[in-house]
Amino acid sequence: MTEALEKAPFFLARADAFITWAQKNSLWPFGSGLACCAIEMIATAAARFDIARFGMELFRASPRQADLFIVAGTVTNKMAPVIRRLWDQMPDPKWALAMGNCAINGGPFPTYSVLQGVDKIIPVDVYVAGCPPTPQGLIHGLMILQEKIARSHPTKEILNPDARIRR
Amino acid sequence: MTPFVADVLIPVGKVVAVILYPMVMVVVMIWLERRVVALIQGRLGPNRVGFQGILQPVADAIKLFFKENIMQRQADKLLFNISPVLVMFSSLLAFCFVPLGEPIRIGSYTLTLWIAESPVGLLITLGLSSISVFGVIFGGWASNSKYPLMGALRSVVQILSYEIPIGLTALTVVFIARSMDLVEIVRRQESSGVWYGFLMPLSFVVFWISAVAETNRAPFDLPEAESELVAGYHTEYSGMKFAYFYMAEYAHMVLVSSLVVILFFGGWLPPFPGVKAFAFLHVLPGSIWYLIKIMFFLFLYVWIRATFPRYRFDSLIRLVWKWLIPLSLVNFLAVALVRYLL
Amino acid sequence: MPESAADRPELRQAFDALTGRFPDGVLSGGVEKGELSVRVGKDALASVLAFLKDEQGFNAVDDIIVLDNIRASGEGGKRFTVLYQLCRFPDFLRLRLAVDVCETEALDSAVPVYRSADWAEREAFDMFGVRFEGHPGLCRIYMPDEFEGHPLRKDFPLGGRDVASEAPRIYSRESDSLQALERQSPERGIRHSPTDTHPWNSAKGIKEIDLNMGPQHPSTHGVLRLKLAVDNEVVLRVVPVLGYLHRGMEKLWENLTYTQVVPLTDRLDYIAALSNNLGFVLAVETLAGIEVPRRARYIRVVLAELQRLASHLAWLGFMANDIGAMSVLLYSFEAREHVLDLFEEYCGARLTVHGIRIGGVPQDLDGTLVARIRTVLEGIPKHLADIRALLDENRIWKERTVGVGLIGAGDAVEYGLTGPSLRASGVPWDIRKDIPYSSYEEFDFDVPLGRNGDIYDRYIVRLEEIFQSIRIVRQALDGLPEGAISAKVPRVLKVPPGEVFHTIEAPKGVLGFYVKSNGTDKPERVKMKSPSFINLQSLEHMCKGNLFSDVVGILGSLDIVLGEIDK
Amino acid sequence: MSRLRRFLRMVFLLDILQGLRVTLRLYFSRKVTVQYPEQVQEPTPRFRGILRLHRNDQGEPLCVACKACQRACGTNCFDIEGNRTKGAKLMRPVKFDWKLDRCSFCGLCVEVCPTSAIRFSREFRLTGTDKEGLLFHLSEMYLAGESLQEHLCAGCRRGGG
Repeated sequence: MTEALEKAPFFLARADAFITWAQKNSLWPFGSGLACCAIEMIATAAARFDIARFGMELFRASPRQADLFIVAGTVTNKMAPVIRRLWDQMPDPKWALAMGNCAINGGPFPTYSVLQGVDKIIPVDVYVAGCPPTPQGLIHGLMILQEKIARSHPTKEILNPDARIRR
Repeated sequence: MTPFVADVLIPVGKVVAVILYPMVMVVVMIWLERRVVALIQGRLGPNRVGFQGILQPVADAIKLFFKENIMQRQADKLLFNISPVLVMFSSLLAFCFVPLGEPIRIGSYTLTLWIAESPVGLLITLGLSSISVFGVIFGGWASNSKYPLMGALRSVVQILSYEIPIGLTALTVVFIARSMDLVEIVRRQESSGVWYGFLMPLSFVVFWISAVAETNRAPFDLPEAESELVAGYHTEYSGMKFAYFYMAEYAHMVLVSSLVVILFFGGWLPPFPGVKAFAFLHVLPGSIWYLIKIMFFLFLYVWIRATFPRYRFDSLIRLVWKWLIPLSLVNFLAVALVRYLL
Repeated sequence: MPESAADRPELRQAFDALTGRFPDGVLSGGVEKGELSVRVGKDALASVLAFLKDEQGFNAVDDIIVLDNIRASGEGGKRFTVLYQLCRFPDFLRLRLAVDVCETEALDSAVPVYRSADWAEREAFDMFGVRFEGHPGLCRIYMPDEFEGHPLRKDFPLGGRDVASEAPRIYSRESDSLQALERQSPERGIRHSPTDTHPWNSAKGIKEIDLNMGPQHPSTHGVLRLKLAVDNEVVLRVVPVLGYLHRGMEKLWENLTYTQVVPLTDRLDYIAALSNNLGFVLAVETLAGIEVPRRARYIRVVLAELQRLASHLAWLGFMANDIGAMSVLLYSFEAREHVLDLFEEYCGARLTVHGIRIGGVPQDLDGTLVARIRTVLEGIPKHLADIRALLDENRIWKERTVGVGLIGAGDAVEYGLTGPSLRASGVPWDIRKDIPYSSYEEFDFDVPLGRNGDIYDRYIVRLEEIFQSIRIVRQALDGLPEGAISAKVPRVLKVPPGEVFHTIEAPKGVLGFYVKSNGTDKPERVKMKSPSFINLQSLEHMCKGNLFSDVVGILGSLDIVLGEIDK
Repeated sequence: MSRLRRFLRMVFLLDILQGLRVTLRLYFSRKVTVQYPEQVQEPTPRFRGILRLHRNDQGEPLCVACKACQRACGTNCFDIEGNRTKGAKLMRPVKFDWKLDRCSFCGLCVEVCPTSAIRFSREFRLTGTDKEGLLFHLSEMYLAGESLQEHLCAGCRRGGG
């Protein structure tokens, strides 16, 4: 069955387009605010910038229902295991966005307690730089993530579960 | 009309309709809610997917369908799996007894837009809709996690308490209409010329408040209060099972709105059934009027949600036991007395 | 710049009383930069503190600051100096008590005398390893338990000891400060203790359950973790666990020049970034003796009050959202957005503004910007009117807030509460009025007060403060003096040796900066007294016996920001 | 009187109706949303976006590699080396590494620059799909607009996903 399907690239491409269309238009972010960037993340959801237009306003409080982990702020060494655990609790397919310089690389805090880059503990798809990024900058980042999702091949992951491990 | 059409095609069609109708309404309702809440808050809401974002709920559903289903190791597998089904099932089943619109006359044949017209339709509908609380408590308990458990406990206490005023106020309608048949209740409102909501405003207000509470909607959304219990009883649910809970909540709202319209606002009757001057309102078919009224109450749900803070648990219970139940009892006695005297 | 308080006779009186009572305990003392600092012996500390509180009326410990003298003291001296920054209300007399202590010695805890010293002592222990005897639960407050070393000691490297290895050190989940807390003092940790039996427990055999709120929870305002013991919905105990956002700011500051520290203070209380700038800059200016031009002082007032406006609006939104009024969050953020536009116009950033420099302000307020500020100020009351119509009289809002989270005036002072939360309890303490800085004495404004000290009062007080801020900004814009916007400050600012503790009224409460200079361009030690940190200590007092839902509301009403709690 | 009014308020749900009236009015009021990709809220002239190096009107680089910015920076964003070629009047940078992911956008470097070579641009779109794009070398410090986006988000066009 799997082989037969893989020989039908046209069908798979249609299915990919269909699934990614749904996925990119319904990215429910995980409402996890760590520091300064969280305030700008909320401002992005507020009336002026309104990410609800992209269907992203459903900030889920439970990681089980979220698709997108916006790491908004400084990740400390004490918080790192929590972040990792929350990421593990999210169901596949899932995406991570490192918002702000602290999350990307420790930002202005090269200190004993700050994790120098959240990509050391979770795989990050998109890095949005800034300190903090402006709401429009964040929306730009989210759209780049949408483009990235549109280029992905979910059927491959469904047919071949090993592909998921790559993520 | 051939017997095949009458005995096979039409019933099958009705069954399909009864499953499709709530689904379509749920999709519309989710979109409506997100748009209306956004507009109330001065923003736009989903407007990118499809015309004005109408396909947003569809995208959500497809995405949830392709999400991983996480089953925790400590969860009670059976209960964890059946509870979303139970919640969804009870909402959908109740629609069998709720008319979807006015009977349509095709020649000599009358197509009734309900599966079963039961003499105790009201009772069955109320009973079925409250089965969903089992799904909620099973789900909360089976998750084996503290926040879902607290959400489930809250939900049980809340739904059990609010069943009482719902029953008592529904009974006043039954008194006046002398029937528990939902179709019959509408017919009585037609013949008496006045909708029961205007005849018994207190009944309507109490019923509506209790109904909002029973559907776990703001300001009574304690079982899934996001700022307190993370996501309440469905905190641990993901993927399609979560979608079941999510959709069942909206289906329940559609059901309750239909019930309110049937019991208190004349079902598919156009407004002012007795007044000649408003006869032009009859141009629209009854089913459209029915839909308009349901939509109004669904809008009211959203409107209330966007306006008020959330009740606290003790004041929620105080509200029902110290205000709503005494009020509905007094109301019940008054209606019974009037009915007896007339 | 505060008016010179150097000649206040009360300072002399307090010092004389102290030396008269403890001729042996008091080693030295004197008045410097308007502050009385007294060095006492280690053994006399407890009795001196008790004397100061009971007989001299010093009713609050603002902060406990530890200095590491490893470089200065050499062989003979003691390694640490612990400073107790005391304050006397209502005449706002400041006293700094200094005690020298060796690495091996332990000090007497101040907690039996000053309850608000609890967390400050834990912080001193965590950061320096100074031990306090008699503290009810001395354990690390920021760092995880298995963390080795005490980061603020001078011999601890900035990047940490294991910085060489690229792999992050991930601490195990099971062991955290809380367990240490339980080990050391069972009655403070989350354990069922027979003396504290709720009637429900015995009657129905229901055991209380532990509930973890955070560090990831929608309404802990960041990464605060509350460990709750609940009986059904009734909260029996609350233990806040901090440190999930501890970024090592104070260590970092010691490695930066004074100018470079200013932008990093933005990241403390990130909702009111500019107030942090102001607090630090004023402390440095006091120490360096820089006279700020009057126009700059006025512009600072305009900016600081706009920031207060933005902060209170954000608070209002978060608070209402916690209680479930989701639209209010959006409405208040819409209003806040206009204020942020002003900041972007003024200095180019919305949130982390870096809007104040040492010696003055970076930009001038020109006519167009003044006009824009006025327009925005016109609009804010309209937004607030909508919010008030939604909340003020609403029965659900009142049920959730009136009489919930009560704290009386006495308790509030005892716990060291400051800012709007304190004024909601009816205590009229506002640094802007009492120890005016940056020309606040030239403005006419009221200090709104509450009566009962519940959530509703805190809500009303903050709303009223928004209107007072608008008043102050208008006055400052009307009376904007001509002149330079910055004093002459050398590019490499070297501050003469000395120490200062300067406080301002930030939106969250009294924000203090202790700066000690060693004559170079980098501070020897900067310690921040953050209002949220002290205010949060009173959480358990307010929450006990309330319902679980109220914890969310009370936490929201305190207006905490994790950035300045954890530093 | 006020008690009676309060009682009536409560019985007739007047506070509830008042709230509903406010939200209904706002439902029909003007919406403030800026629809980002199509409409852009332009950053203000002083906006602190990404740092850019500038050239003078003759196309000569303004930077003289004095390292003032490197000294002023509190977060170690810069790594600059200069070199004076024989006979040249001014020093020129031969290495100018700038780490976007360390920058705190405080503006201290801009304030100290003697030749106004380094300035804030108004670019707020700073997204990349890998960290490589967040490190800038000398030549890349002059990029702007679309070519800047291409540098930042090199992985975006590369496919994959």
